[in-house]
Amino acid sequence: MTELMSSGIELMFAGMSIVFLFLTMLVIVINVMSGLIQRYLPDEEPVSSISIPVAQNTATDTSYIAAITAAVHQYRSTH
Amino acid sequence: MTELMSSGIELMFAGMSIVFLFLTMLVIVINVMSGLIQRYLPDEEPVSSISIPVAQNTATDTSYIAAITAAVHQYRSTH
Amino acid sequence: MTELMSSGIELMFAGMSIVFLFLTMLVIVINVMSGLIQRYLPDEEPVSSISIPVAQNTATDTSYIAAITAAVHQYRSTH
Amino acid sequence: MENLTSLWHSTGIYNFTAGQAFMMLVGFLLLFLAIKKGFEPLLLLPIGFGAILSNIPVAGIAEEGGILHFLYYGIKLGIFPLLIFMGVGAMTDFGPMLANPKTLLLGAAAQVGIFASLIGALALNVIPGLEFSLKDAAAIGIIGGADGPTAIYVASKLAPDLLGAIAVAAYSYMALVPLIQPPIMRALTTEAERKIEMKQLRHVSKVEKIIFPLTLLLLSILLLPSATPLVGMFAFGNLMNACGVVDRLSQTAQNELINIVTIFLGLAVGSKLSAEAFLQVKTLGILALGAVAFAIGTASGVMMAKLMNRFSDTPINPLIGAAGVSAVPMAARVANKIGLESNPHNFLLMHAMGPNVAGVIGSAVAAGVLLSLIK
Amino acid sequence: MENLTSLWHSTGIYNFTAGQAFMMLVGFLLLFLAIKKGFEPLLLLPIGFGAILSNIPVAGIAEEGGILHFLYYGIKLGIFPLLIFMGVGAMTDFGPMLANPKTLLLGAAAQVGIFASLIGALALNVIPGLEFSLKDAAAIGIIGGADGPTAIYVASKLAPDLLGAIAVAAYSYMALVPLIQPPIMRALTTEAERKIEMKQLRHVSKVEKIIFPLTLLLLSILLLPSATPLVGMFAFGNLMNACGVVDRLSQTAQNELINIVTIFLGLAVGSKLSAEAFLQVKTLGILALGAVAFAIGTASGVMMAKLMNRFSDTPINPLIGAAGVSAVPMAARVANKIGLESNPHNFLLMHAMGPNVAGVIGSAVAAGVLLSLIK
Amino acid sequence: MENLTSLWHSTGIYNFTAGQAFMMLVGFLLLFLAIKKGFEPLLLLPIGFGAILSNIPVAGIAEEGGILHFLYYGIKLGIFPLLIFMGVGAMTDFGPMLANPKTLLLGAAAQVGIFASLIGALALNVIPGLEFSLKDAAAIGIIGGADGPTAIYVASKLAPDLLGAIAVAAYSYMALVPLIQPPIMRALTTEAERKIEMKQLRHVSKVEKIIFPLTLLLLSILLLPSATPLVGMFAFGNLMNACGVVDRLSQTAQNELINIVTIFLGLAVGSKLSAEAFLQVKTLGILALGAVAFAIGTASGVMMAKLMNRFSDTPINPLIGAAGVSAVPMAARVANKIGLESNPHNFLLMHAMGPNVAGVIGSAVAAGVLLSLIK
Ligand code: NA
Ligand code: NA
Ligand code: NA
Repeated sequence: MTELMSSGIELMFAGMSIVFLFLTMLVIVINVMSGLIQRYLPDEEPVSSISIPVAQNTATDTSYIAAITAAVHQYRSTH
Repeated sequence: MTELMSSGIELMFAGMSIVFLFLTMLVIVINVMSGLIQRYLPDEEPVSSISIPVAQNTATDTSYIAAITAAVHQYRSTH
Repeated sequence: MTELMSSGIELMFAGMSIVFLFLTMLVIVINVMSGLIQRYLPDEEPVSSISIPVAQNTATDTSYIAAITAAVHQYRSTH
Repeated sequence: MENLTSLWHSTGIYNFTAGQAFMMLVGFLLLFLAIKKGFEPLLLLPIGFGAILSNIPVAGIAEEGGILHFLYYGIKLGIFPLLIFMGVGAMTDFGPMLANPKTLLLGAAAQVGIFASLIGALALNVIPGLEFSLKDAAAIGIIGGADGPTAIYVASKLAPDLLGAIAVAAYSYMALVPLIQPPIMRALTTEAERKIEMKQLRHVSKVEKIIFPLTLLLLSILLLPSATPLVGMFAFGNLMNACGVVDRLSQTAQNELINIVTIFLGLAVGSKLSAEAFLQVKTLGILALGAVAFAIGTASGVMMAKLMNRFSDTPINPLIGAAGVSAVPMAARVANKIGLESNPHNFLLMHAMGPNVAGVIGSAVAAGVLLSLIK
Repeated sequence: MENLTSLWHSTGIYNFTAGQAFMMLVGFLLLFLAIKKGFEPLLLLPIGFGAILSNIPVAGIAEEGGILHFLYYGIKLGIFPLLIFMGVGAMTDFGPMLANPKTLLLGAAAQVGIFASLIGALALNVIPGLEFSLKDAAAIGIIGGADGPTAIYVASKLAPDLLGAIAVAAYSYMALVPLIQPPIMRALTTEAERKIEMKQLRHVSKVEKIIFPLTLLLLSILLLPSATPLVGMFAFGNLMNACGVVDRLSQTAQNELINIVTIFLGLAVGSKLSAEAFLQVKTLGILALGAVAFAIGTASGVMMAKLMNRFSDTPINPLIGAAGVSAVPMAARVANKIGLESNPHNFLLMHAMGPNVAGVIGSAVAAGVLLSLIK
Repeated sequence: MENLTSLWHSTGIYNFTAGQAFMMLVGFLLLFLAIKKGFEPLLLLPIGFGAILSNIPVAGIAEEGGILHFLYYGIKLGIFPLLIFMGVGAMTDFGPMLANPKTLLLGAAAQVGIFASLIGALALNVIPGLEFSLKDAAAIGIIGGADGPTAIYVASKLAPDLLGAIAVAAYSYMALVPLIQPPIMRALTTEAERKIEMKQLRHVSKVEKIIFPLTLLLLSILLLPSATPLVGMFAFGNLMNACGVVDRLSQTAQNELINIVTIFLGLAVGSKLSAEAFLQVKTLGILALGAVAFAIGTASGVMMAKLMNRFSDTPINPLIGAAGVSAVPMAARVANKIGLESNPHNFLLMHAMGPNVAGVIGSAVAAGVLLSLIK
C-alpha cells in the first residue's frame, strides 16, 4: 500500500512537472514562432501565396527533387 | 419428412401466436402509454423542455448521482 | 541480368500489344455501340423511359421470372 | 511466345465456365431491372454488379484475398444488415401507427406469408432433387417479411448458401409489389369496402414518438430477446431521430452511413450469386415460394382488416391491410392508389403507413421466433 | 408444447438477472439524462442504448458474434478515440490561444485534478473491498482531464474493465460543468477579480495557425512520444482544417466520419456497462473521484490565474482559469457567464477559449505521462 | 529520480535515430509541398503526416498495435485503392471520350512510359547496390501510369516495400505535370500543329454513358480478368453515376466515402515511409525513373497523335496526346493551356478529356498485364 502510494505521489510530481515543462516550452515556442511569422511572413503574403495556382511555382520543382536526393545521400554517407 | 413437416407446422403456430401476442401487447402498451402521455405530458411541455439549455437543470445533478449510488447499493445488498 | 532484361523486354512488347489491342477493340466496340444506340435508342426515348414510374412497367414482371427460370433450366440441361 | 500462351490462358474467354456466363447474365439482368425498370435500384444495382464481379473467371474477386470476400464479412458477422436497419429506423416515422395502434394487427396478420411459405418449402421436398432443411425453409419464408435487411440477416444466420437467391427474391418482389398486390386486393374486397373512408389521424406528440422505440425494445427484451439485435438497432435509429438532440448522428445514420453500407452490402450479396449456389432447382423453388409468400401475406392483411371491421365501429378500409407486408413505402402507396380508383376523395396513404411500418416490426418479431426456435 | 416451453425459456423475463435489470435501468437513466436533460447527448445517448442492448439476456449482443462485440474492437485497438480526436482537432480553432499563449499555463494547472484523483484512488484502497491498482488509479484520474476521447483511450489501455464507468463519469461530469464549477469559481475569487477586463486579443494569421499544430506535434515527439498518438491525430485534424487546401477532407473528418465513429464508439462503450463490471463499489469510488478531479482541476486553474497575475502586468481574469479543465466549449461558456454576472460589459468567452483548448493539450500530455510511466 | 531517468529514456530526443529524423524531414517537406505549393494536397498532406507519425521513436504508431498499422490493412488487402477507384469512377464523365473514341489510342500510347521505365529499372541493376527484381521494376513502371490508386494497388501487390516511395513519386509527378509536360510538348510539335482546331464534339446520350462502363467491364472480363478488380470498381462507380437511379449512392461514393478512404489511405501510405525502406539508393532510382516515365508517356502520346493525323482526315491537335498519361484533370488543362498560347481561340480542354480518361483505362489495363504476367 505505502509503496503503491509512494509511486503515486512520485507519478504526480513527475506528471505535473512534465505537463508544466511541456506547456511552458510550448508558450516559449509559440512566442518565438509568432514573432518570426509576424516579422517575416506578415499576413497578406501567405494568404495569397497559398491560393496561387500550382502552375506558377516554377522555382520549386527541381529544388524538391534535389532536397530528397540530398537527404538520401546524407543518410547513406552517415550509415 | 413428416417429422420435418410437423416441426414446420408447430413452428408456424408458435410463430404466428407470438407475432400476434407481441403486436397485441404492443397495441395495449401503446394505448396505455399514449393515454398517460396525453394526460400527464401534453404536447406543449415536452417540446419546450427538451430545448431548454442545460444550465437551467439545477435540480437533477445530485439526484443523478444519488440514483446510480442507490442502484449500486441495492445491487450489492442483493448479491 | 540478361535473362531478367529479356523478360522485361518481352513483358514490354506483350504489355503494349495488349494495351493497344484492348483499347483498339474498345474503340471498335464503342463505335458499334454508339451507332446502334443512335439508331435504335435515340436520345429522347431513353431519358424519359428511365424516369417513368415503376408501376407502369406491366410487361416485364413475368418475363423477368421467365428469364431466370429459363436460365436455370438451360444450365441444368447442360450440366 | 510463352508469354502469349500464358496470356491467352489467363483470358476470360479461355477460362469461362457455362455457369459463370449464366450468372453474369443474371447480373446484367438485375442491372437492367434496376436501371431501366426501376426495381429497387439502390440494392439491385450493387447486387447485380457484385454478381458480375464475383463470376469473373481467374480474377477471384469474391475469393480469399478479393475485395468482395472481405466485404462479405460485414454480412457474415451480421453488421451490415443491422446498420441498415438502424438507418431505416432513423428514417421511419411511427406517427401514423401511434395514432391508430390497432393497425399493428394488420402488420401481424401479414406475417402469415412467412410461415406459409416456410411450410411450402418443406412441402416442396416431395419433389426429387429438392432438399430444404428447416433452416433453409425458414430463411426462404422470411422473404415473405418483405424487408430486405431482415431477410439478409436471417438468411446469413440460417442458410448462407441461399443468401444470394433469397436477397434477390426479396428485393425483386418488393419492387413487384405494385403488380403482385392489386389483383389480390381487388379479389378479396367489395367495391363498398374499398370506398370506406377512414377518420383523420390524431396528432401524435413528440414524447410519444420518443417513448415508442423504447417501449418496443422493452417488449422485445421481455418476450423475445432473439429479436433484439434487429429490433434494438431499429429502435436505436428511430430514437436518435425522434429525440431531436442528436440530429447530426441521426442525419449521418440515415444518409452517408446507410449509403456506404448499402454499397458494401449490395456488392457482398452479389458475391453470393455464384453458379454453384444459384443455378439450382432450389432457386426456382425460392422464387416461386417468395411470390407465394407475398401473395399470402397480402391476402392475410386484407382479410384481417375485414375481420377487425366485424368487431369494431371505427371502420378500416381493408386495402390498408395489404400494406402490412412491409415493403415500405411501396405497399402503402399501392393501397392508396387502389383506394383512389374506387373513391377519388379517399386518401389512404397515411392510414396505410401504420400497418406498413407495423409490418417491419412484425417481420423482425417473426425473424426472432425463427432464430430462437430453429437450432 | 415443447416449443412453448422452449420459447418461455428463451424469453427475457425468464432469463433476467438482477444485475442485468439494474444495468438496463442505468441505461435508461443515461437516455433520460441525454434526451430530457441535454447531458452530452451525442455520447450519452449511444452509451445508454449500448448499455441496454448489452444487458439483454440470451441475445448476446455484446458477446462473441454480437455487433457490439465487433464494434468494441474499434476501442480496444485504439482506433475510435483517435479518429474522434482527429475530428475534434479539425473543429478546434487555436486562434484565441495563439493570441495569448501564456493562457496555456492555465491549461497546465488544471491537470492537477488528474493526479490528485489518482492519489485519491490509491488512498481509497484503505476502504475494505476497494482495490485500485496504479493502472486503475491512473485511468480514473484521467476523468479529471475532462476530455472524452482521451479518457476512453487511456482507460482502454490501462483499465479496460473500468472503461464503462470511466466514460460515463467523464461525459456526465462534462455535462455537469455548469453546476460543478460556478461555486468553486466564486469561492476562490473576489468580486474585483471577477470584474477584471482583459485586453482584446490580437489577430492571429493563417500561417501561425498552420505552423502551430506542427509545432505542438514536434514538441510532443521530442519530449513525450507516448502522447503522440493522441497529439498527432489531433494535430493532423487541426492542420487539415487550418491549411485550407484539403477542405473536403477536413469537412468529412469533422462531420460524417466523426458522426459515424461517435455512434460506434458510444454503443461500444455502452457494451462495457455490464453488471459485473459496473455494479461494484469501485464505481462509486470512480464517480466520487471524478467529481473531486473536476473540482480540483477547476480550483487549480483559477489559483494559477491568480498566481500569474502577481507576476504579470497584463491582468488575467481568474475565471478563465476554470476553463483550463477542457470540457470544450462548456467550461469557457461558464467562465463567460460568471464573468458577465459581475461585469455585464466583460465578454470572457474568447479569452476563455485559450485555456479551454490548452486543457485538451494538457490532458493529452498528462495521458502520455501516464501511458509512458505506468507499465 | 528513477522516474526521471525512465522519462528521459522515453523521450524522443533520447531515442531518435538519424534515419527517423531524416524521414520526418521528408514528411515535413511533403506537407510543405502540399500546403504551400499545392502539390496534390489531398494525398500528399496525409502521406506527409503519416510519414511523420510513423517515424516517431518509441511511440510505435505504425507498428503492431498502432493505428497506422491497422489502417495499412486497408492497402494490404487492396480495399482502399479499389474504393478510391470506385469514387473516381463516379466522378468521371466519359462523354468527351465517347464523342471521339479514337482518342482512346492516345491513352494507349502514353502507357509506353510504364514499360519504358520498367526496362529502365532493370537496366539500373548495372549500378552496384541497386537490385530491382522484375516485380520491383513493374511496380516502379506503374508510376508512369500517372494514376494514384492504380500505382498503390499494383505496388501493394508486387513490391510493398517500395510502396511509400512509389506513391510519393506518383503523386509528386502528377502535381509536377504542368512543369514536366510543356517543354516536351513544345519540342515535339510545330507551331502549325499546335494551332490545329478540332471540330466540336457531338452530344453523347445518356444511354451511351450507361452502356459504356458495362462494355468496358465486359471487354476486360473477356480479355484481361486480372485487370477487373480495378476496371470493375471503376466501372461500378461510373455506372452508379451515369444511370441516374442511385444518386444517393453515387454522391456518397464520390464525396464522404472517398474522403474517408483518402484520409486513411494517405496516412497508411505514409506509414511505409520508414527510414529502412525509403532511405536507399533505390529511392533515387525510383524518383529518376518516375520522371522518365512521365516524360516518355507524354512524348508517346504526342507522337501517337501525329501518327494518327497521317492516316485520318479529321485532324487531332497533337497536344491532347500528352493528356493520355492520365493525371486527370491536370494533364488535360496543360494541353488546353499550351494550345491557347498558339491559338487563343482554340479551346482543347474537352478534347483533351477524352485521352485523359482513356489514360486511366490504359494504365488499369497495363496494371492487369503486369499483375497477370509477373508471378
Ligand atoms: Na414485414
Ligand atoms: Na483537459
Ligand atoms: Na494512365
